[in-house]
Amino acid sequence: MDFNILIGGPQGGGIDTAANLVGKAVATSGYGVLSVREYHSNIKGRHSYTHMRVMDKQPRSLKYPVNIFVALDPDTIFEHLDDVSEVSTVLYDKTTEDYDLQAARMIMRDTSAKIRRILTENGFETTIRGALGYMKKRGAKLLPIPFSDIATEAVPDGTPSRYYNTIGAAITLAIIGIDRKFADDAISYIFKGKQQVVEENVKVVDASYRFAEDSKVAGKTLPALPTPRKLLLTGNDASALGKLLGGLRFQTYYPITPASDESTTIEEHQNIKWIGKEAENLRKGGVVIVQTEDELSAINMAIGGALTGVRSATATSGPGFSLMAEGLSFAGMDEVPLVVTFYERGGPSTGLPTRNGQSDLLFALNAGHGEYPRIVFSSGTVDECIYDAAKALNYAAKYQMPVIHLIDKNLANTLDLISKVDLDRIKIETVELAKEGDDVKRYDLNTENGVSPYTTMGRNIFWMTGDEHDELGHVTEDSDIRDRMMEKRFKKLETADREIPLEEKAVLIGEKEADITFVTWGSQKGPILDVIEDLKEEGISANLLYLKMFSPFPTEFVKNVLSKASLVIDVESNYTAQAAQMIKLYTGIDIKNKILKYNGRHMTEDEILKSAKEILNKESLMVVLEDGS
Amino acid sequence: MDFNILIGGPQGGGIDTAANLVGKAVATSGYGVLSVREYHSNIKGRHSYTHMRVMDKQPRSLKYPVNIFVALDPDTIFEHLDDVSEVSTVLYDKTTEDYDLQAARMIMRDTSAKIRRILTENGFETTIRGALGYMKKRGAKLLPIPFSDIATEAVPDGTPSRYYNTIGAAITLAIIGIDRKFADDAISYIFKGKQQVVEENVKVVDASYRFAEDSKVAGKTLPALPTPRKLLLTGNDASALGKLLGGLRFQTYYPITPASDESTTIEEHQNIKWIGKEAENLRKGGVVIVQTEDELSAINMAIGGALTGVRSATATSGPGFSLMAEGLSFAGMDEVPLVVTFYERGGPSTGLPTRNGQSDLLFALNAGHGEYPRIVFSSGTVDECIYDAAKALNYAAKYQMPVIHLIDKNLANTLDLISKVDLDRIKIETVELAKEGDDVKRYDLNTENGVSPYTTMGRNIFWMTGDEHDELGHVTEDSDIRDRMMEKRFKKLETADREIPLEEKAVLIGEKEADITFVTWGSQKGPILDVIEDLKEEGISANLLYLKMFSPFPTEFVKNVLSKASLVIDVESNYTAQAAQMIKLYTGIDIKNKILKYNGRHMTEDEILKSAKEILNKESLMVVLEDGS
Amino acid sequence: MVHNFRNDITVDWCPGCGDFGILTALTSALQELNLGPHDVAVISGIGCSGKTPHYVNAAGAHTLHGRAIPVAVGVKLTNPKLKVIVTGGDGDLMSIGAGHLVAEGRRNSGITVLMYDNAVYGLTKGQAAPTLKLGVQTKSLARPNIYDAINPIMLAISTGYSFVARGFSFEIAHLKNIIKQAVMFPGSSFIDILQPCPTYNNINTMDWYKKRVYKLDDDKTWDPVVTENDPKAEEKYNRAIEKSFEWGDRIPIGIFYVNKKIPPFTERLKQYVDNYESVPPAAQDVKSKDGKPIVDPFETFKDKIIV
Amino acid sequence: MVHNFRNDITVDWCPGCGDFGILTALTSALQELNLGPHDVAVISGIGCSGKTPHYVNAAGAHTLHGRAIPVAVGVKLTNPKLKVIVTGGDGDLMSIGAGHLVAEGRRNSGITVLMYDNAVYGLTKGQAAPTLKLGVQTKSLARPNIYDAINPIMLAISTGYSFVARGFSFEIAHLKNIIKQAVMFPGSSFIDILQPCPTYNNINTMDWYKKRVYKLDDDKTWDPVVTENDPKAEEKYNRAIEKSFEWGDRIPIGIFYVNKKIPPFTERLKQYVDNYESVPPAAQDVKSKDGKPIVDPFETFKDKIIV
Ligand SMILES: Cc1ncc(C[n+]2csc(CCOP(=O)(O)OP(=O)(O)O)c2C)c(N)n1
Ligand SMILES: Cc1ncc(C[n+]2csc(CCOP(=O)(O)OP(=O)(O)O)c2C)c(N)n1
Ligand code: SF4
Ligand code: SF4
Ligand SMILES: [Mg+2]
Ligand SMILES: [Mg+2]
Repeated sequence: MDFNILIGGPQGGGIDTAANLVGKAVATSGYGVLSVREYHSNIKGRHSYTHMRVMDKQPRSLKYPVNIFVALDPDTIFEHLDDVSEVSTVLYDKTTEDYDLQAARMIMRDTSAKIRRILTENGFETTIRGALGYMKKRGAKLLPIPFSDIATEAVPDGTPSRYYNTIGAAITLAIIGIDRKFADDAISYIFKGKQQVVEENVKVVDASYRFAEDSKVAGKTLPALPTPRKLLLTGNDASALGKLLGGLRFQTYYPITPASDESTTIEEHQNIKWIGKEAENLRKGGVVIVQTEDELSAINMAIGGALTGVRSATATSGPGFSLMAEGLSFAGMDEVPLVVTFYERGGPSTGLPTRNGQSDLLFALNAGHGEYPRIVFSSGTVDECIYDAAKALNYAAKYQMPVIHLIDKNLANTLDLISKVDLDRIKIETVELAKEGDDVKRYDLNTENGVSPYTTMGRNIFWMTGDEHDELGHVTEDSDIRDRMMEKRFKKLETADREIPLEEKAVLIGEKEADITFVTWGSQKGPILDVIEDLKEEGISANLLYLKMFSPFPTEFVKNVLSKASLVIDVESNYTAQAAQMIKLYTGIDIKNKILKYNGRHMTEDEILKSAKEILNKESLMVVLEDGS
Repeated sequence: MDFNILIGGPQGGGIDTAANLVGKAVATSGYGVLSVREYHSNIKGRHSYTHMRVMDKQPRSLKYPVNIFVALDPDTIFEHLDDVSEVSTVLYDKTTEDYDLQAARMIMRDTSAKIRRILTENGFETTIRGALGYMKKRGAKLLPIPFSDIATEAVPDGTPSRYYNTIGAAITLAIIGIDRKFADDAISYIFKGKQQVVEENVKVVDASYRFAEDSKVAGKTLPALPTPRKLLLTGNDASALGKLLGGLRFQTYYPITPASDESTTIEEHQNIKWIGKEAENLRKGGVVIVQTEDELSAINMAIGGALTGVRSATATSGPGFSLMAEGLSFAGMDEVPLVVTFYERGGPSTGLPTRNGQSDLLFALNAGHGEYPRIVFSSGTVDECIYDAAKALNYAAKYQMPVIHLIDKNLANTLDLISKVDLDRIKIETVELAKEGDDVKRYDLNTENGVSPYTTMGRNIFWMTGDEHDELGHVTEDSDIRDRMMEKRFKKLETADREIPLEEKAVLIGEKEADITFVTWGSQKGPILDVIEDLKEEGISANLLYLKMFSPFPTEFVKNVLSKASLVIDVESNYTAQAAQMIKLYTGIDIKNKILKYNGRHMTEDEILKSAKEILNKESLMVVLEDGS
Repeated sequence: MVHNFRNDITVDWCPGCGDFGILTALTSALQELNLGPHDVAVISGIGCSGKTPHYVNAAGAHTLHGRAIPVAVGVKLTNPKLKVIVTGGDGDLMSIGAGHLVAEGRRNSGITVLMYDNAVYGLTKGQAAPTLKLGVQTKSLARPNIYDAINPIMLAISTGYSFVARGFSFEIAHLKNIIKQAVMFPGSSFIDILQPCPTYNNINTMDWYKKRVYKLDDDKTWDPVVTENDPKAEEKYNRAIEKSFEWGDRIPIGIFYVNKKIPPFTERLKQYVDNYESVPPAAQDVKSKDGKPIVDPFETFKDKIIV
Repeated sequence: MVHNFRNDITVDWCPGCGDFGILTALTSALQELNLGPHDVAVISGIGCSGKTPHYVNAAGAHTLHGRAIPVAVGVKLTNPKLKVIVTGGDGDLMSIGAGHLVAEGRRNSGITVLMYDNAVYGLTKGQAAPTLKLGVQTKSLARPNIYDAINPIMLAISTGYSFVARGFSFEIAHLKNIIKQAVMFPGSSFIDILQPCPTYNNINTMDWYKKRVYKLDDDKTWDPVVTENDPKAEEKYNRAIEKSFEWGDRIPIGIFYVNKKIPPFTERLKQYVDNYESVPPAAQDVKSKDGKPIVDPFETFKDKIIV
């Protein structure tokens, strides 16, 4: 079983609810589901959609063309003309067939022009009818849905359009073959506490399933599989959870897409539930979350939190991170254990604020004036986000330096099922504490590994300054101390490099030897792993050099892997192939073959597969991916 | 003739006046003089000094040990124990011999401990007497100066200590052999408008010269050489001048060392004097300078200025630049012609705010989230600053992108003599203007070179947004337009790379083939050129690959030069050899030999020479320079 | 010919949003002032409010969150003949941009600041903005607002804006009138515009405001204008401050305070910058016909000539 | 044993600088309050004023220009039992840091802000700071100040500080007294401290101030404290504002305004954060004895359990 699904409609039109409904029902019946949300920087009206995949196992990637295409409004059809093919069933509202492209003012002007061109060039009129004709020509099966009738049948006195999302989701579930009772359960879950809404939507589900059966599109009901307890988490949620597990007790933030959902999630769970045995007799309390006046405040307030010994962090995305550069440099200079979760979105500037990007790696590695050590690493799956978020807090504590944890927007907005949170994979690590007493050398130079004993305000007297300082933390301009402090700070990075296990930095996934070696970081991990399987079926062997840490950089390992590889393809969601640049800087190896995408949309299995074959067949050195609406 | 001189005393104690006095008198008598100022981040009391060199020709570098060492206070002697040798004459105040190190509380604790160690280990007491003994042991000639007596003799009712700086400077001039009348002229020049002060100081000069003669240290009076008109400029001044020449009419700034002197200089000269003929019939006016509330405001206000078509800039150093990262990304996205003059000082964080550093190169190259083109280049001498500042404004205008002009603190605070400002080397270049009218495509995609026609507020209707935008400047999330805009913006960088002459990017100075090829950027240029001459005398040939531009990077040229070089030595004032990293990234060439300095003090001819020989003799791959107090 | 200040770009604010009224008031004000297409620049930050410049048929810059004021000041000071209007959110101007708001009071460069006061962060989905009162819980907040509110009128008066007013986005004619006066006023003006956000602010709705707002100048004795040597200057100041606290059953709109005594920054610049009035930076030529510099380096830097 | 809050680090302020008096007032205040060595944290920005923490024998952080307040708030909210004191310059707090100053009024976290008001940027050599009056030319300015001044007392009151006062660095006993009250006050306090800078400010000198300052509480009827249901609340507020404008021949020092009605942020947090009072973040254990997490992931994220 493998269904790729797209559900689209206007922002504010319940797309998320539809996706949740499908996700919940699929998950409870024991199957796997993964989804990504794409939306405009707009509150109401512009086109938004969820791209999902439902499988027997837990999917790792998404794919075009989709099998089930649900258009809750006409714009969705116009926006996705090319996302369907002979494998697709297109669910649309029959009453909108006359709708003209010209009326679709919420479609971006240039997109609209492009749609017009496609339809006209292919001889179709620029209406939904024409668009459906085009889709049909591409092989798609059209399934007109009497949305309004179904809604009215189920809830005679309701506003029909309020149920379109439920109808789309329910018919989707019916096509997949999910037992209706799971759909009903999902409704109760989603609208918990609103009894009337639940009842109405259950009726809508019922009518929708009946419609699917009547139209002969309903799939055979799939057997419910036994399934363990699962969490449905986004990358944002997973990072929030990992932070709590890792001991975070103070987080500051200023609202920004796609970062603030993490902080909101922490806030909603700030009053932690404890593991009875382990937590017994410990001093426990809630997490403090502060919405600050801006990101300058956010980073500096988090630094303040770290000074009292609290595991502190902030989360932001590009524009906010730019404002944090000065604070980061201070944290580097003053050896403050600080975590910044950096959600990358499409830049530069405000850019594509709700779209994907991996264009902040070099900035993260170099942000802030002057030279200071930092740890920069990234996650590639929702599951990784949990453990990485906890690790970030450890790194900060152990090496007393700022840690930047990169999560791309695509991952932040990916909904994944997590069945196991393995607490044995998390150990909360700290460093030696200075002796209590009056004058401690917070910056003791007499260390093997560069890490001086730690202490906190409220415990010891010590000083700090962003100026160069002596061991006590007082300003110094002595040239020798200056040199030794610089050396001490950088020694910590060597220590980190030595101590952090290789698998937390880079992993070679798959066979040691292969026809193609992919290199990537972040959310392309899943799709590439699927591409590797696809290639295998075609008799092509491939493996993946999956990079996680960029500072300290696993130079030897990467050099080793790449110097033995036959064909290396770098896959990134940016314009300048930033990870490849780092590889070149550290290893001297210049990766010529690249698959890049910078239009802000998520990478899919199919487009990577196609491009990899193009490169393998020497049709191209570099492919720029353009899919996604 | 070649005198290296050090004049030291407390901050606020007239060191600058002493340096000016020497400089002015030397310059007017037709000789060359160069000086650098070193000072603490403190207003009054801590140690500060000027390192100068006087030659027949214009010096390019400074050197230790100094020939004339002038201590206006005891701290100066303690601070510079090792900067003298048998070539030195030490001028000091006889009455301070009993002064104990312990009383010198303005010396940084660690420095004090180091001085104590040196004196004690060498068997001297920790007083000025002991310190002088140590200096004598190093071969220095001691010249006790009865500062107070000379002052009282000249100005019986004055406060003696107010004249110590004049005494020190005047005796220095006498030793060099500068005709007294030039010293008198210098006094009139420096204290212009304060008749009584002039008279008193002239008397002090007279008494000092007499003292020098009586003590038999006065040199033979040097003949006055004919000399053209000259400007005495710091790097700050030169950049200010270059900006005015290049058409700057709006500058914003927030006070910060060592950048704000540039803005102050512009402000003092904001009412420009015009070249009669060229400027006739043109619309002319003064320059607007604004001290803003912070650097966020400074960069954004400068952007605002650029939007009305005015050549606009801001100037800052590390901490301020960190705050500008977001604005820079906006300027990159919106193709704003903006110049940021980035004065590098010792980082990270507040770091060594009044000391030298070249540790912001990678940050300048990567500051701001997302990917956008920028020009990053640097100057190495005061003279270059003039033309480069003017060029920066051209680059910004021609390629419609932010331009970062790097000047290190050492250069900013170097006083140099400039005899010629060659206006023929400056051409003010602009780009095509959009037609007047209502809707212009400010971001016209239909260009060969990526540069769309320019226009300004008050002239056309057009829009701008930090979001990705269409040709009119309206927000778009269309994925194709997005791709084309990214490509267009980066195409400008290719255009710049093609059009900017190689000599503005990198120059190979000296023989094509040499035993040593130095690589450097910024203010080490002068010292290295002198080192090359020194080496030549010892039969070692050397040349210099002098880098000016890092984005776009002159890859082919650098690769070409370095791949043919025998022994390459990278010389930089930072910890991580940032220019060498860029060379590796672009050319793949890994420079193993390095001379680095990160203690914040200026590099001198002697220490580079010594280290280069060490490397040549294979005693070391990397030398960290530690000179300077 | 009268220039039409509305263009035909799709407006993507939510149905019922107060921003529409502000847009109408602004564009009709500019039109009624008979301003030409090249007399105006509209500068915004980021937020729903920040989209405004795109909908106005004049040069417009949609800049960074919080930074509209500095950009606007740069435009104004280099080309002082332009009418420069800032359209910003309450988060944009009073949270992340508060430092600039304060500084601009001191500077008083002659820009017009329209603050879209919806008490929430619209574009990021309804977090509390600085005008939301302590303890109030709008619908997207997980808990009641934990911050106290700023009194924008008082902040503007106390930091030095010389024209301070409040409008309501559903009193378009009244708001338009205020905007007209503000735009023509030489000093910097600040207008707090009550702007219902039907999507996220379910407390301060259109109806809520409609029941409460009243016009200051309904009271015929209301005179907010302070002139040179005005004996009532202090009284007017204090009264404006006092009025600014009126909130609850009755909410005053109209002009709170106008200070004609204080010269704007552009006036102050004239004293120091040659030809600033007649040839401001934007009107200057910076090169000769053949592209050469026109600045005499030695004459201009005369004080640096050492020989 | 009484803790000595002065240490023996070399102070490198200029002779005659007002900062010395502030340092003495601060350290004696802490001493007289009988605070222990681990009860206090002193946080500063950058400037001459910013050097203060190094001279105080307590945990101290000399942070970034303009950012002392956010750092201090981070310290305070994670460890609310600490007395957290900000020592900042007028440029630091009211120019580059103005946004945080305003926000902290709204937040009212319970920190004490001492503003060293010398009307210049000391450490960068005497540029105009936000308290320098329009048209005044101190000795290092090339021309008279082109900016208008901020009224710090009014700004602090209007943005929500619940304890607002002014001291004079050469009235050490008086200043010490104010600091003692401010430090013990639960809400955030702001003290504008008139601080002569003999090096750069030749206008507002020690003598200039000595001739002008007078104490508010010399007037026995002066009562700046507003309590719950205080019928005179409004009057006291207005009077404080009015007083804040007195400048010239007579300059009031003392406590302008104290608001006991408004709960500090730390109080507000108690409503939402488990055990915030008894076990604030700084007092928490975050791991079991063997270093394992103590958070139950499924129970804590119960709402995200889908199966
Ligand atoms: C530096 C930075 N931080 C955060 C954001 C995210 N952001 C976009 S709009 C907005 C707030 C909008 O609220 P407001 O200013 O009140 O405008 P409104 O949408 O209510 O009109 C925020 C925080 C950003 N764009 N830039
Ligand atoms: C981001 C940043 N910008 C500028 C500076 C330079 N700087 C150091 S101190 C200072 C101003 C000091 O003035 P004030 O805050 O009034 O303190 P004072 O020295 O008068 O006590 C400035 C602008 C800096 N350190 N950081
Ligand atoms: S979110 Fe609120 S402010 Fe934004 S457009 Fe919608 S209604 Fe208007
Ligand atoms: S410059 Fe002014 S404020 Fe700074 S230490 Fe000197 S006198 Fe004090
Ligand atoms: Mg708002
Ligand atoms: Mg100050």
